[in-house]
Amino acid sequence: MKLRGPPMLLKIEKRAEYSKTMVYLTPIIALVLTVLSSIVLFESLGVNPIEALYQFFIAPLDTKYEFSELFVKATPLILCAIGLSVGFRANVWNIGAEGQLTMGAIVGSSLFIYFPETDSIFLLPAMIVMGALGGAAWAAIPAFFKTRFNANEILTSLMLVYVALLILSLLIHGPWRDPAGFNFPESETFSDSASMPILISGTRMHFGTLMALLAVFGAWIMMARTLIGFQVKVIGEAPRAGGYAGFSRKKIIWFTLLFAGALSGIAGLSEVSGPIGQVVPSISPGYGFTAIIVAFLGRLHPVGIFFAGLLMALTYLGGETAQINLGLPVAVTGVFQGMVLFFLLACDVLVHYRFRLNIARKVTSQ
Amino acid sequence: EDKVGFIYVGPIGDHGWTYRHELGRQAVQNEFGDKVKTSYVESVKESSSEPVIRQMAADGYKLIFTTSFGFMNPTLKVAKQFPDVKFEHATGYKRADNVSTYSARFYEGRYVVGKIAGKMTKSNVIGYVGSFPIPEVVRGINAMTLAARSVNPDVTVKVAWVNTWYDPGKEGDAAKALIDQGADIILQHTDSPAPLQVAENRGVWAVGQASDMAKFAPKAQLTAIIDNWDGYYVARTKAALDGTWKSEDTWGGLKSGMVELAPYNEAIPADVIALAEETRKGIEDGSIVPFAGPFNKQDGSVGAKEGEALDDGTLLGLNWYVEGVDGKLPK
Amino acid sequence: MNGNEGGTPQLELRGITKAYPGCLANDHIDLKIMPGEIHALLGENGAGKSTLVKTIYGVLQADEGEIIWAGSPVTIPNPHTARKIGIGMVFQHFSLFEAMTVTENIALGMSGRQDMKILERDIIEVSNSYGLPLEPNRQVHTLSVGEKQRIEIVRCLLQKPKLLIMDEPTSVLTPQEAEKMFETLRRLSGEGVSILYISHKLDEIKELCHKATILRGGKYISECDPTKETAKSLAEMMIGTNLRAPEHHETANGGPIRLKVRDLSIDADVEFGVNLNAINFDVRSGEIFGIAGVAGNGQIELLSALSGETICRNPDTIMLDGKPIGRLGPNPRRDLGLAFVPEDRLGHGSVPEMLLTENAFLSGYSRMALLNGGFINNSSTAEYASEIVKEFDVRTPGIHHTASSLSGGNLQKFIVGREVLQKPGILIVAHPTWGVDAGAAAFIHQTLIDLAEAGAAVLVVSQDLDELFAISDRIAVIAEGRLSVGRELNEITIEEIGLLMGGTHGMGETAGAADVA
Amino acid sequence: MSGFDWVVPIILTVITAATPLVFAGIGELVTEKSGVLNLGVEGMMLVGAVSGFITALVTGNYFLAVGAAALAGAIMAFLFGVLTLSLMANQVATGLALTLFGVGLSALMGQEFVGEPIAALSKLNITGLSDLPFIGPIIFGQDVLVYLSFVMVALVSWLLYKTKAGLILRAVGDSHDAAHSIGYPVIAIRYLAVMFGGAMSGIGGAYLSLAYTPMWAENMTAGRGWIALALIVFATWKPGLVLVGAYMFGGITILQLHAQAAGLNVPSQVLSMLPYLATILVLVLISKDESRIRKHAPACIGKIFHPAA
Ligand SMILES: Nc1ncnc2c1ncn2[C@@H]1O[C@H](COP(=O)(O)OP(=O)(O)OP(=O)(O)O)[C@@H](O)[C@H]1O
Ligand SMILES: Nc1ncnc2c1ncn2[C@@H]1O[C@H](COP(=O)(O)OP(=O)(O)OP(=O)(O)O)[C@@H](O)[C@H]1O
Ligand SMILES: [Mg+2]
Ligand SMILES: [Mg+2]
Repeated sequence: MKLRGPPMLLKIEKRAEYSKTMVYLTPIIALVLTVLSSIVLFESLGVNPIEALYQFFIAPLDTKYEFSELFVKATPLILCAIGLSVGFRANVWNIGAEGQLTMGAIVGSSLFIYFPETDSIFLLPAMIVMGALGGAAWAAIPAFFKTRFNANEILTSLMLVYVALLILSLLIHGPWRDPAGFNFPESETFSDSASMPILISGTRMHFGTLMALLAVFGAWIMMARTLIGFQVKVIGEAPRAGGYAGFSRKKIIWFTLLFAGALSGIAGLSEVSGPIGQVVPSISPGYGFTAIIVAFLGRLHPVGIFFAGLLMALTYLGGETAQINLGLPVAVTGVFQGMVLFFLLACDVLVHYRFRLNIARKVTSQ
Repeated sequence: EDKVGFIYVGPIGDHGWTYRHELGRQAVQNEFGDKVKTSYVESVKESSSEPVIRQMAADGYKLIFTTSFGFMNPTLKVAKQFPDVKFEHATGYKRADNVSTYSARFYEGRYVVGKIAGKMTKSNVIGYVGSFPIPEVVRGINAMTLAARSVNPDVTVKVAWVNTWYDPGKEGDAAKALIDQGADIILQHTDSPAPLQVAENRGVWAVGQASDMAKFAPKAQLTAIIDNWDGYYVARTKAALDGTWKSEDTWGGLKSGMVELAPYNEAIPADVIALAEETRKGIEDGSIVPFAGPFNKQDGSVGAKEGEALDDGTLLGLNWYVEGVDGKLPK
Repeated sequence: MNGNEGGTPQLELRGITKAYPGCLANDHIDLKIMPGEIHALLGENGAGKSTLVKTIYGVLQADEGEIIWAGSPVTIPNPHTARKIGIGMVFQHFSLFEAMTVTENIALGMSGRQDMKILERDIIEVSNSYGLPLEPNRQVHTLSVGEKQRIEIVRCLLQKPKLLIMDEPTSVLTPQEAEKMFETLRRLSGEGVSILYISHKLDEIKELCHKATILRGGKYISECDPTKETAKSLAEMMIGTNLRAPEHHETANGGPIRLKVRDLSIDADVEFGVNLNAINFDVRSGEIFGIAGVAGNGQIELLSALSGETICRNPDTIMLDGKPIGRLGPNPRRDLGLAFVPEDRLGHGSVPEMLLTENAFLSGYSRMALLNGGFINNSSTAEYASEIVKEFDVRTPGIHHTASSLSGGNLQKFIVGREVLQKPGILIVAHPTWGVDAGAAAFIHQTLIDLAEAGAAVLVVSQDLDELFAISDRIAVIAEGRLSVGRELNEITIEEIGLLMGGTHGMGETAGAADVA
Repeated sequence: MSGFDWVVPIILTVITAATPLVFAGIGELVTEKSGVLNLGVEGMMLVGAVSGFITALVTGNYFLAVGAAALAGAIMAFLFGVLTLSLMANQVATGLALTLFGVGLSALMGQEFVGEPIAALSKLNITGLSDLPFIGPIIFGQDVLVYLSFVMVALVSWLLYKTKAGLILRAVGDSHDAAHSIGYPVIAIRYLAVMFGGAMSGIGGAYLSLAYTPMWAENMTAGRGWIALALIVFATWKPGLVLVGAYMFGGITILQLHAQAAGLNVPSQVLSMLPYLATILVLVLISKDESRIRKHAPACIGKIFHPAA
């Protein structure tokens, strides 16, 4: 009788140390897999796959303007995802960035709405600060409920998204309407001093993108080199060890939620005083939720999030381009995006694990 | 080959607003065949519409229809950068040399429906499922109420706002709540046929929205107010191709065919149908003006005096209820 | 019973080999256990003992080799099969479900369906008859480590196994409990049950086992009769070198009081936690003060009150070098010179998935000045970690490996080293050598003694009485949240302490404030 | 109208509003109890909704339709399982990607079927019983899926707390390492739990497209999957409370519409906030008892399991 291993041919084995090569290689493997299966997907939809892939990945970037749009789209995603990722590292499951973004936009714009005549260079900075405060205040609610009443932040932060959207609706269908706007649900368009400066003329790339880059860089330093970043990681990995080291879990819950709220709030404010230019009933097409994917796709690392944000933005832009030029319905974008994400997530396994064929194993017989 | 583009706010599968614009696009494609290429982008959120519009403009599209109020400022911004491209913005009020606006006087249809509803209701309660409290929707509620009360002064109108254009479940629930509160006719200014299905189920009347929804409520649908953009889209495309396109504001109604009524339910008594037809014709020939005085606002103050009517500017920004509507308009 | 040398072995292993990525944990290991034999498996931390027994129990699959059960070759693909053929196992790391009751946990470890009512009765019966009391309806997370271990043992006993594997079962039992368990094991052995027994307590092995197999570095080294060996010779076979017993230092009663605890009472904040009741004691400079006690008698609460993870109501309750610290958190206390080695190495004393450098930073950043204007000073942190690894002989491929990659003994050395290198005025250590092999244990003991001799006060909380007697100057016993008066080593015997631990009252008086002052 | 007549229709409405939440919630509860967090509920519901609708339209057989919805949901969940259980991908991200994918896939599948009406799933009609005042329509006048939703809650409750299989499932969610070391096939059990969750989400979606509003329209779940997910947290992972939560949420949603229709002088947005605010409030009130949450919340939720051998 022989002793044998489990009857699996392919074994997944944990690597002793994660593979640095695979960190960079997996996105490429995922891309190859995407291309291969796109051929199947698009062929079956009767679309030339090469053409489709071109429309998804290349066409959206072929002019300076379009390239800048990538950053415009990625800016709120990156801002929110950076904030969320810090919380996720600490096991704080804030999924309400969309609400915090909305609140940031509301509170930040209130300065312009109530003082539209202001023509000060301090208006925009003040709005940004207010936006950050608004987002942070909204995130403070789950933080308070969690630290004080032990209420799960997943639920509270999610529910508050809907509440924030309704508050926006209340304001924009009521007191915040443009007095000259025939009671349509839109605010006055922002004055120049309330608008984000444009970074490259002729494009819509705005100051918010710089803030996103700053957030990436700042979060990177914070997580890698500062005590608070270290505390976040310890509380996330082993809360008791955190207690042992004298780190307060409650403080970290507050910190991560406020941090994410502030960044999401800035994202919201940058949208209204940047590309949108006024308060409208729907400020975000779901950036706060998509940012959750971005955060994980970036492996919760600021630099990873930066690239993940760009990639995610690209698939949205590509979807629009493919609609215009190939008549592919938006549904295909969803399927395609899902597929790209599946491959990226699946290939991540290679960073920490390796596949091994099980057949080559020698067995002794009696 | 000239290119004509359409930007939609919802999915073409919404069976409501966007679906009707998509039919309009198809009409253009059928009309001009190989001469034009039409494309669309669906589910474009207002806040991120500018680059989509811009992309079409940059791609050499000759004419671009942007079919949601929220696309107004983005359209104007892009139009400024592409003076050679012609834009058509639906339901807005800002124009430019290369930006026309167009909308439909759906309230005319609702006025006709109001006459039917006023006659048909037994409970004297009409339910109205509202999406968002914007002038467009408020116009519809008011027109319907004025008409219903002109034939039946006892009518009151109850409104339930669902704060969404499109959530079949919630729209249906709102219809149920209205029926439970005594409404025996359901109107809606949301996009799905769910309220009609509820009406069918509960044995009350209802009025279709955007499309003929009789399939969903063969017994309950009294008629439907149909958005029909086909003619307008074909005409504007033709003008753009001819070089006769000019920036203008079009507010089409029953007369222009932009607003149509679906075939009347057979269960409606002949005299009521006659009344409805009479109203429709009156509106078409101008002898009947829905918002003609005298009528009061909800708070009892004068809405319009005898011999006067609300002008288009007032209608555009309408933000008060007329007498007969229950509840307060959210502000 | 162990006389049937010529019969069929209950279990025979031939050439069992098991490799983990980057580590050959078992390298062609042979083993034979006769029916009724109590067979010890000895080896240093990481020698491959657990790996081998997990293979027998079907948790792991060997890469090579054969298992022969009662004369016929078998494949054991999973624990269900193992249980079905009559193998039971008590795990070193508990395989328990924290959110479930004792009964549910036991049901899960048994094959087939169980009637919960009948099972509950059986549990009470078996646990009483073997002296391992359990409350069937308690939730596991409310239990002490010792009680958790009892669940594992009872779970096995209920299945009436032919081979019982015990991976370090006594490390958390009182001497009396351990003795009681030995009786049980001898009884089982008399009934023909084979027992494969893993322990680092060599005296225990000598007392209990008929045979011993020694592993080193994953390889089979030898088989011997432990009754004919000394603990020292066994240890040397395991390590392959000579072992030096810790040198007991001069009793240093004369030193000044560094830690003073007065009337420390704390209500447990978790369900089934133990309330501390007016605890009083002093620890002087230069002495090692031992607190003995069965797990779950208030040690957790006491330790967390001392470390600052629980804050006292009154600052004067705990005085460190004359300063009231009762209301300070762990960091300010550490700054004042109080260092702490918790019981649980992985997850409390260290962050398992963080690197050794980061784990060095964890408790050392303030005293070792590893922060530079709010930023982590990577080079001095790495220096500090390297120093720990070097000074304390931590076996690791490097400081940029995770804590979880270290074996238990090595991680313990790292944590003790991390605290000792901070030159604490007082070091509080919980279970310093739990599950640590003899070599590492000796090293840690010596370290504690050296620290005390250098003038620090050392407080050791342990339930290993051999350990406490080997290193302490004075010993007190904690039972049900009360602490007895500390006694000089020569005033008290192991038996007396054991009885106190078992909760026999009247033997010793609880220490009042007056007794220690 | 006399006495309590007005209550009955409200209750009937609440039942239909709550039923899809009950299905999706109870399925996801089983998934989470096994230690897996699948945030793809919305996507699975949509694919279930469209599959059920197409089957009903093509075959006219509603049992087949419900079966197809369950199968479709389970297939989606299987996909999730392959990624998260076999390939150990991050569960949160995979779940969100599954929702993106499901929204797109359902729209693609349903393209041809927009605007096609079907008959609503028929309601039980027992002569005599269903006509009883008050309880008649409520207890004896529902469609079969409403009864099934109650049966599922009871079944899951019984399974989890009264059977060995349920004990094993909870054990796997509590500590996958311990479960593995005493010999339970953790991955296989989780696959089953995840697919059960998918099947239930599928049926929840089909309830919308077959009974609630019998039609197919893109994105017709309109966020109900998210509410279902939130309800599980709200219910502190107890099956009975999922039911309570779904009915509370549905109830407040309906009542606020009634309040509006009755002309209550409060902005509709404020009324629309009520279900969300009430859910938070109740969660806060019940969360103080930490030990109860600890007892029911699966400790391994969202964590990756990789057997050491
Ligand atoms: N899951 C694993 N992956 C990789 N290596 C492992 C794993 N488990 C154990 N090892 C390694 O295999 C070797 C043998 O480990 P094992 O647990 O069998 O030792 P042991 O003799 O039981 O030690 P101890 O006395 O500390 O319990 C060690 O070097 C250990 O680091
Ligand atoms: N009461 C039960 N109800 C439903 N399924 C059960 C029940 N008990 C066990 N099972 C199923 O059987 C599988 C094996 O469990 P169990 O430990 O009881 O069996 P075993 O030890 O392999 O076999 P045997 O019962 O023959 O000893 C479990 O994964 C579970 O799915
Ligand atoms: Mg071991
Ligand atoms: Mg069994």
